[in-house]
Amino acid sequence: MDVLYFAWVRERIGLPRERVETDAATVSDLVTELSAREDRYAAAFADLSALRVAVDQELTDFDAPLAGAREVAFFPPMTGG
Amino acid sequence: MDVLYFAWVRERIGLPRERVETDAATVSDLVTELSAREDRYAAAFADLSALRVAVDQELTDFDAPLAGAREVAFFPPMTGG
Amino acid sequence: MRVVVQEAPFDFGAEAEAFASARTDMGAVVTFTGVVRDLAGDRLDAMEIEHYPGMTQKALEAIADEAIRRWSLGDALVIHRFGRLTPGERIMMVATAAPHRKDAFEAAEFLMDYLKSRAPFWKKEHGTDSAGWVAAKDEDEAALDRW
Amino acid sequence: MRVVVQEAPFDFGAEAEAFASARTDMGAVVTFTGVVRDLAGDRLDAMEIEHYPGMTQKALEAIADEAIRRWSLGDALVIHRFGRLTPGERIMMVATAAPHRKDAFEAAEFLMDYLKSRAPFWKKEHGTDSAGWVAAKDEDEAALDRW
Repeated sequence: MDVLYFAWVRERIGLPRERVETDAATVSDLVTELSAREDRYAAAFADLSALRVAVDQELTDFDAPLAGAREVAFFPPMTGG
Repeated sequence: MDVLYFAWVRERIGLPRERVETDAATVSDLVTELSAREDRYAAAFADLSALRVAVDQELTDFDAPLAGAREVAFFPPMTGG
Repeated sequence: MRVVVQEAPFDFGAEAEAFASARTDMGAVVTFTGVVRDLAGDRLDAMEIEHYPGMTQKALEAIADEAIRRWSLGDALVIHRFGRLTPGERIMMVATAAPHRKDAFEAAEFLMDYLKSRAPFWKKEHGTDSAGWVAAKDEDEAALDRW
Repeated sequence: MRVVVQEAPFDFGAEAEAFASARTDMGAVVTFTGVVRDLAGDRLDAMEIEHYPGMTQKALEAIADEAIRRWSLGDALVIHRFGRLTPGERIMMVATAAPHRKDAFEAAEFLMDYLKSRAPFWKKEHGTDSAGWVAAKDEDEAALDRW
């Protein structure tokens, strides 16, 4: 699936998107996998309360299942308007 | 003093303003004087709860004193905006 | 602050643009404009707005001053027409500028609530067959309790 | 309903005028526009607005649909910019049209509250010496509880 990063999550991980092959069942499982890769991922995902997630461009939570998902995005709380 | 009428008060009394010589101490006293003149005044002032009053262009109530007042206006509740 | 009472139409877009351009130190600008509703099948030919010339300007300025004071506005604008308006015409507008959106919104609603019930205007509807004064609504009077 | 996400500036006055002109059967039109504040002595050079291209348009349309449904609006407009803006530039605007003022105001505030916290935009302030992401405010999240 495609994994996207925005704002300081993008800056901390160092790229805006990447292709990830995973069998993670939920968003949380994916976060655990990514955090185990490298320090920059662990740093970005250190405090999940400071992060939001969208699966296939819909806001959801970290318990959300990933079955069939094509795109997961991680970002800080939004500051539009 | 000048007495002014607006909206349906003006239409019922039949004129927009008139000069009134009076010793009325309060707005209520003036209303009593005017109502005694003719039926069209009595009709206009029949229900004071449906009227508002301004003395010298400031909204006030029917107990307000008239000492020194130059202009009294009677009208229905306002419908601006 | 600018308060205008006039018979002529006003240019809503140009007024909104000029208002918003004047204070770029304000993060939030709210406008409201009220329209004589042009309803299909309606028998309204015209809306006549009577006002109290000596008092209107002062009353509107007092309301705008109060809004500026209570919400620390950067600026406020009130334009209100009188005379005979046809359906589709704009009756009035207000605009408020504040550092943040909550104050700009609240101040604009305050201005509208007070204009409705405390500014000396009276509306008469002229229909094809009849004419009648618009009655004040209890809900408009009740809206003032919020402030 | 019109929802626009663009990098280019928009013409607030012209958009407000066109929006208000389109539905003369609506008595009340409210607009809001948000500005990058140009504060004297401020060290802000630019405001960079990042967004999530695939999601932004859909998220804004969902918010506008919800406002139209809940307040039976005649129309709603949302314009939001992304990219690099300088102080004094307008970031976004919303507009709502309803038969009566209360609905137009509430719907505009609802749109703004949801845009602030649920539309995928992130602001970064670029100062003379440093840059930093604007943190979401607890009060903006709390504002959603009203609806």
